[in-house]
Parts: sequence; C-alpha cells; structure tokens
Amino acid sequence: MGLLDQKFDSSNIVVTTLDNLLNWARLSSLWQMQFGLACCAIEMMAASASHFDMMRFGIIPRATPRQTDVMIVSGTVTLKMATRIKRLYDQMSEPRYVISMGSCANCGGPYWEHGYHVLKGVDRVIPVDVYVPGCPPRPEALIEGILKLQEKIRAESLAKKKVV
Amino acid sequence: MNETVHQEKISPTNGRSSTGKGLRTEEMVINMGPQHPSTHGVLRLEIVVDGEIIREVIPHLGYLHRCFEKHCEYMINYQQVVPYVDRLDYVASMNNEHAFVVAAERLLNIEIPERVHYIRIIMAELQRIASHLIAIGTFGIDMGAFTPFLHAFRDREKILDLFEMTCGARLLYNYMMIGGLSHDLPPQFIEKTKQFCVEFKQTLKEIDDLLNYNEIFIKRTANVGILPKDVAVNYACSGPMLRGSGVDWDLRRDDPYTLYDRFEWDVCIGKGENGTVGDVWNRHMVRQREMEQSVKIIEQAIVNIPEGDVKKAVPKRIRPVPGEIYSRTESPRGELGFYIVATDSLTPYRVKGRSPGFVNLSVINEISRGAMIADLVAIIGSTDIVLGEVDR
Amino acid sequence: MTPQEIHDIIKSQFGEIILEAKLENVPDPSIKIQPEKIKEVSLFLRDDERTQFDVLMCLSGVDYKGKLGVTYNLFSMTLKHKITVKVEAPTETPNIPSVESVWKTANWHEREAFDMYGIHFEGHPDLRRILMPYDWEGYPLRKDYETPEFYNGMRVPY
Amino acid sequence: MELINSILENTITQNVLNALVPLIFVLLYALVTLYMEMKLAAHMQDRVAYMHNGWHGTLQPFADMLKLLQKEDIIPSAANKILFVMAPYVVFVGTYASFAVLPFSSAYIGSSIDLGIFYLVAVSSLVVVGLLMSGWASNNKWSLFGSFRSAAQVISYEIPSVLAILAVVMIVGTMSLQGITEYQSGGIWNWLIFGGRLALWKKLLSIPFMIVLFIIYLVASMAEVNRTPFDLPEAESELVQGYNTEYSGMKFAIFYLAEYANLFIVSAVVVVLFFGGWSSPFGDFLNGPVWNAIWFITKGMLFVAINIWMRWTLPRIRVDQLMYVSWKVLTPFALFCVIVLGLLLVL
Repeated sequence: MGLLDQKFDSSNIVVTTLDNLLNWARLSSLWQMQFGLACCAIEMMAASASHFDMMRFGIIPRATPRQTDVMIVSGTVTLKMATRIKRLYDQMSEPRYVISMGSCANCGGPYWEHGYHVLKGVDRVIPVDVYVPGCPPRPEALIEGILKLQEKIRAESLAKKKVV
Repeated sequence: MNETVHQEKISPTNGRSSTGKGLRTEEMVINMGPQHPSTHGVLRLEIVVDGEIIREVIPHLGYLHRCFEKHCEYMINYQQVVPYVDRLDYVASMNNEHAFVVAAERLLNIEIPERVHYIRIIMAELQRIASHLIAIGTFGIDMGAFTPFLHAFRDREKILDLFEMTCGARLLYNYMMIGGLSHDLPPQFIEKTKQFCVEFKQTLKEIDDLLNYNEIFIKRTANVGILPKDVAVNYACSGPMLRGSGVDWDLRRDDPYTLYDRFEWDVCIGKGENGTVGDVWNRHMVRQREMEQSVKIIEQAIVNIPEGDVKKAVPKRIRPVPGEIYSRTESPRGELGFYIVATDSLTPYRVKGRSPGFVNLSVINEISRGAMIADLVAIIGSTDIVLGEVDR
Repeated sequence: MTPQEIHDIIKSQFGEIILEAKLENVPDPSIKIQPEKIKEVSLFLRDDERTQFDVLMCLSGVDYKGKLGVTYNLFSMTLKHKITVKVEAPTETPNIPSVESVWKTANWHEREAFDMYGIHFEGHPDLRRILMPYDWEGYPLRKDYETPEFYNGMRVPY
Repeated sequence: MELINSILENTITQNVLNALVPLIFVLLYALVTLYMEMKLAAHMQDRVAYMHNGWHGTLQPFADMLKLLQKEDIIPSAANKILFVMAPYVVFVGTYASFAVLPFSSAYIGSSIDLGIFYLVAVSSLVVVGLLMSGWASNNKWSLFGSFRSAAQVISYEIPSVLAILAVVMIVGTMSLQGITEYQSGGIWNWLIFGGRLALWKKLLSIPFMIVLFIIYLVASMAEVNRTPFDLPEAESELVQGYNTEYSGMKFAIFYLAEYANLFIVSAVVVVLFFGGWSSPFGDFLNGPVWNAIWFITKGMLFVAINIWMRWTLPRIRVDQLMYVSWKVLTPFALFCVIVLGLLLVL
C-alpha cells in the first residue's frame, strides 16, 4: 500500500474527483437496516412511509445486515439486546454508519436513572456517527440526521481512509 | 439475524426424528429474531421445524424490558407515571394513558367533568384507529403485500395531525392528566375530525379491496392459527384475539369504564366467513371492522360534546388512600389493566401493567403447532403484539 | 354474586383458611388466604357452579418488605363478578403452589413474578426467567434490590 | 489496417462482439428497470420514491451500483468458500447464456440455433443450481430454506411452462426462436395469441386455448423468476432475504442483476411465443431491423412492467399452495390445451 498511499496523499484533481464521485455514490445510496427497537421504530417507519418518504434520498430498507450501509438504532437498547446489536453491527459490511435515534439510544432517555436493564447509550457498545435527539424524534428530525450523515460522508476520502 | 448459538435453552426435541410415516426427517432448530422483519420488534422465537412444518415455538421475551414497574416506584407522584405509561404500547399511547388515569381516578375517587370524558373517548377511539391501521398495514407486509402498509400509514398521518394540533406531539402525548387533560381541544379540531371521519370511510373500502378480500390473502389467512373459544378464555386472551374467536366480549360494553354506555355501536366478532371462527383472517377482520365502529363512536361524540373546564378536577396534590386496585380498559390490543398498590406516600408502592400483548402472545405455541413457517408469520402478525408492552 | 357471598362459599368449603378479608368500602374487594391452599381454592372457584371464575385477569407479585405477596385478580365472564385473592409468603422461603394447571395464562405471569421477585411457584412446568437475561442475578423488583455495576462487561449505571 | 480487418473478420472476435451486445443491454436494462420498478411502485403507493439524486432521481441506480462496488465483500467464516464465491456467477452465467438465443431483431440474434427454445429452457435451469449453491454454502438456515424453496419452485413450474412452449412449437413446427418470430410476422393478426397462420376456423377455435396457454406461461414465468406472488425464496418477512442473506457488495449486485435479467428473459419469451417477437403489429409498416429491435424491447418491457405491477399489488402465497397451483391447476390445464391444439392441427 505504501506507494499507493503516497500517490494519493497529495490529492490531485483526478483523485479528488474520484473521491467526490465515490462519496456521492455512498451518500446517495444509504441502504438502511430494517431493524426497529421501540417507540422510535414507529417514527422510523413513518419516515419511510408515504408522507415523509425517505426513499427520495435513496434510502431503502433491507432485511439483512450484510447489504446495508446504515443502521438506525431506533429505541431503547436493553442489556439483553446490546450484545445482539453488537453482533448485527459486526455483520454489516464496510463502509457502515450508525445513526442513534432518540434519547434512549443516545443516553438512556427517561430510563437513565432506574433502568436496571437499560443500556445508557448505544455508543457504549458500537460507534455512533450521528445522534438524533428527541423522544421520539419526529421523522423530519430523522431525515435531518440522515442529511447530517450525508455531510459527514461527503467529507470523507476513501483513498485516505483505511478501508477494512 | 441468524444466531446459531443457543446458550439459553436447547429444545429437548432437537435432532429427534419426526414421528411421521415415510421419509425420516430430522428436526431443525431455527432462531427467529430478535432482529427479523416480521417479529414486530425484538421478539425472539426459537422454532423447532420439520421441513417447513413447525413442531414447537419457544418465545424468548425481554429484549425491550425497560423496567417500567421499577420506575413507577420512584416517581414523585402519580401524575409522573403517565409519560412512562405512554411508552408501554407506543402505537396506542392515548389508550394507555386512558387506562392509567382511569385506574388512578378510581383509586383517588375523583369525579371528572363530562367534557373530559368525551374528549378522552374521542382521543382513545382515534388512537384505536391509528393503532389498527398499523396492525393491518404491517400484517400486509407479513403477507408479502407492501402497498396496503403505505396506504395505512398515509391515513394514520391524518390522525397524528389531529393529535399534534391538540397536544403538540405525534406519538407519545402525555396528554391526559389524573382528573383532567393538559389542554382543551383546539378551535379547528371538531371540523377536522368530522372531515377525517368522512374521508376515512373511503380508506376502509380501499383496504377491503386491496387486501382483505384478495383471494391470495384469504387463502393465506383462512383456517390458519385457529384459536378455539375455550382456549382463548383459559389463556385470558382479550381484544381482537378473543373476539376473533367468536366470543362476544368488549370491555367498553361489558365493563363500561367512562361514558361508553352512552354511545351506540356494535361489538365486532369473528364469524368465520372464509374458514373457521378464530383463524387469522377473522382476527384481522375484527380489527378492520372495529375501525368502522370507532368512527361511529367519534361521530357521535363530537356532536354531543358538552362545554366545560378540562382542568377543573385536576388535584393540586395527589395523596391517595392506602389500598389497592385493579382497573382495566379496552386498548386496541385487548384488556389493558393496571394493578396499583397505594400506601399513604405520594409514590405508588407497586404498579403492575397487565398488558394484553403479553397475555395474547403466550398462546402462540398452542396455536402454531403444525403450521408452516409462513403461517407463523401470519399468526404473529394477527396477534398484533407491541414489544414495548409485552416486555414493559 | 357479591364478594361477601364468595367469601362465605370459600369459608364453608375450606374452613378456616381465610386470613383476612376486605370486602366493604374498598375499590376492589379482596380475600387473603393461606398460600398452600391457593391451588385448591383456584380450582374450586373455577369449577364451582356458583362462582365460575373462568378468567385470571392478572397475577402480580408484590414485595411487602419481609413478605412476598401474590395477587390474583379473578373474573367470571359468564356471571360477571370479580374477586381478588391474595396470598403472602415470607421472603426467605417464598414457596407458593402454581395455578398454571387451572388457568394457562398464569404460566407467563408466574414466570414474570419469579423473574422479578424470586417467588417460587411449586409445580410450575417451566419456571425460568422471562424478561431478564437467563444469567441475571437477583430479583430486580424487590425493594432492597441494588443494580449491579456491570453486566457482561457493560456498565449498567448511568 | 489489414491487421484490424483480419481481426474483425476473425470469427472469434465476431462472436465476442456479438456476445458483448447482450451484456451491455443487460446492464443498461437493469438500471432502467430498477428505476422503473421503484417509480411504478411509488406511483401505486402515493409517494415519489427516488427524487434527490439526479433529475427525478434518475441517477439513483448508478449510485446504487457504484456503492455496491465499494462495499466490503464478506465471506462468512463458516461458509463453504468455493461454492459461496461461485454461486452468483453460476446464476449470472445461467441468465446471460440465455441471451444468446433471444432474437432481438430480424438482423441480430446472438446465435441462431435450431433448438433455440430448448436451449433456453435448459440453460436457464442452471440458475437453480446457483441458487442451491448459494443457500447451501452460506451456512445460514434461512438461506438454506430459501434455496430449497426456490429449487422446488423452479423445477415444478418448468413443467407447465414447457407444456405451453410445446403447444407453440407444435403449431409453428420449429424450435428456433427466430423461426417462431418469422412465422408471426405480417401484422397483429398473425401473432400466435390469435392462432398464428392457421386456417381461419382453426384459428378462431384455437384463440381461447392460446389465451389460456399464455396465462399459464405468464404465471409460470413469474414463479420461475421468483417474483411476488411467488417470491418465496427471498420472502422478506419470512426468510429475511432468503438465499442471498449472507451476500454483500458485488456478489449481491450480481444476484440482483441476474434477477432482473431473468425477468427480461421470461418476458421476452412471452413476447416471442405469443406476441410476435420483433415483428411489427402493423405488418410492413414500421418494420425493419432497427424498428424490430425497438418493438421487441418495448414489448418485453411491457411485460416486465406487468410483472412489477403484480409484485406491488399481490400478497405472497404459501409453499404448499405454490405446489398446488403448479401441479393441480397449471399442469392439467396446459396438458388439456396441448391435446386440443394437437387435435386441431391433425384435422
């Protein structure tokens, strides 16, 4: 990789354009894992249904983690579920992104104090790219979160990033 | 996804040959959930199958156990429980709130104005329609028909708009208070609701045409997952699950809790037009017809709604008399009860939510033996569980 | 049938097993009986012509600090009457006969009470945890329960 | 110059060039169909679907494709690696090889063999092998279910579809797809759905049977390409994604491509068998090699659209019902039609 790294390090026009193209492809075809946990899952469903129609941005729900790019952790993560979420995240193929939707997934939400069985934030088990606050966030908020994720992807550089 | 690790319980039938004649086949244990498109959330089922035929279903719950009952014991007062109650059955929050405030009012002996009763009934019935729409839509997806789901969600948005103009929230409202409501109805609410009732009848017909009387759909759901009357009663099933089995039972009529006895409407029961009473199709159709009845109730309620102050009876300080109570209401999924033990402190001593989903789900092993995997999906869809209230 | 009559029927059938009865001036009339008799009483209440309690609406465990209680909310669909039956057992030896064979619905309710309070239901066919993970320690809804610091390497408190 | 000429005249080069045409066509067609499917579905569902990438979301399929190229290619550690890697290619080869005999126009056919339709039926069965391989190699119980279902389904539905083909071959008297198409040229009235070039009374008598055969073939072909209501092998609500559950990135893209290509093949066969192939419906008007290709692709896409319409309308049927439909409904009806048509031809 050494030679390639050096070549790509000084980003010339070709590499930049290629980067832009690849980033554009990634950000406009974010396939979402069809995976709901709790209350937020209903809002997530509403966001992909007729009224809000997330498919406008190229977001298609897929049932299997292998073919998905973004995992929307929508709802309360319990300790029993946390290991499964970790496993699902491991099953996803790179490049993969995580949106933590709702207060519960961000920090435990209303269950932060006495929730003996609630994981206080999904970022304790998997890395999170975008946090969407709200209990539950409105579909507009989720779409905003996705746009934020797109911004993040736009700034990435595949050549510089070490792809696993 | 597919977890091959069964650290929790290996079924005793694993690897045993089936008793059928002819070809000797091995049974296989497969794991469905917690992430599976048709378990309606985070239910996990361990299925013992022989080919595609199901021998046994072992449900594993608790993937969404959010310690509701523990939280209730730490609240400052009873009113603070209401937001947590919202999050039990998150597709029917208004009904949950209704159940809890009715229980608390019985415990505290509060008389509330008639207007509050009427508004609560309107909200509960609108929410019942919204919840049934989700049930019907997702059931369509389980059957492989994607379009009815989107049609259902499109019309659900109209109800959510009504809720939003009333209390500002789309899904979890925190609208009802013990002794009253947090807001009165907004000015345009009555007209908009009337308009919705008119428009909604069209949707009902659309769903009938698109899904309910589709030949493939009937073939898929009739005579599947038959739940006989006596089993349903012994398992204490409730709601559409019980009525689908042909039991004429609705708490709104048979154990009236607010002013439901003032309205004219019918209890819908499964009649077995396409197959047997108590099959999946009947349970599905009970939901469909209940939406019509809910529209009927709403139409009567918005015409007769009296004037009044919705916050008049809200107590400044809730201090209950020691005692205990079990109060139940008819939520879209069935009998939602709250068992509350009160001491003289301001916090509840013990709150137990008797959720209909939890009880209805327990019958699943009984009714899905001998069915196929595709039927199991139909059966889960027809029980219409919401894991938030199953696991609490 | 009024609660008083139900109380009298139980009394005449089983003798002195009723420990306490709150029948007047309470929202839900309740009868507290000896825990070891609960299964016989349940079966009797379900099958007797006069009572016919065919539905167990709810079964809840309660921690009374020092004692663990179980509350059975019964209802008859045919005769439309209700009664609450209660039993209590000491926290150290919380053994209560299971009513799973009387009402199937008790199966999961009892598993939940076992999960949350550690009440041991004798004769239950499949008494294991239902909501908490199978390797969880302690009974979370007991009043003296303390949340563990870690579970499976994950920090539990905020 | 001579070198170039000799290369161009070389038969191998010509064959390669000939083979490139369908490949390019498949890629373009898949992109168009992907877009069309989502837009048609969205139209039925009161929404807009792809909108933000390119004009009305037209660039969406390109984005999907480019993204799938970048995805990590996972081979599960417990999988049978050789079979797992081979499976998508076997599926694709099965579909791609079928394109060799599709008569796109009077001037172009990849390979005009006399046993065209026979070859097509044989080669497209290769897809089943690929699906079985993928399901078995994934070491995933859901995938296994999916691939077994698909094997059972494709093999059972081959029988009614072959019977329907048999009837057509009986009337035309050739198995060459180009021959079948030429037989139907000369206007809409000569199409086999209207009995082809038989004598008038025979023609009128045969029309109802041809329509039944057409429906039988349409249903059977839908089952062969695993589309709703016969999408049991990848039934999302039952089997997660069925046989392709464990596939990611490029391998999944190839499955996807093969599925769509297959869809076109069965639609094209319907067109060739019953709707005059590349021939213009107006006799000699709008006829000619280029117009032929346009007619062929238009007719094919029409049936693709019908498939899409079905998919987003109907629920899915169950495994036992699937078998029932094939063995107890379609096969007897097809047999009956074949016998009647045979009698008609003998008279």
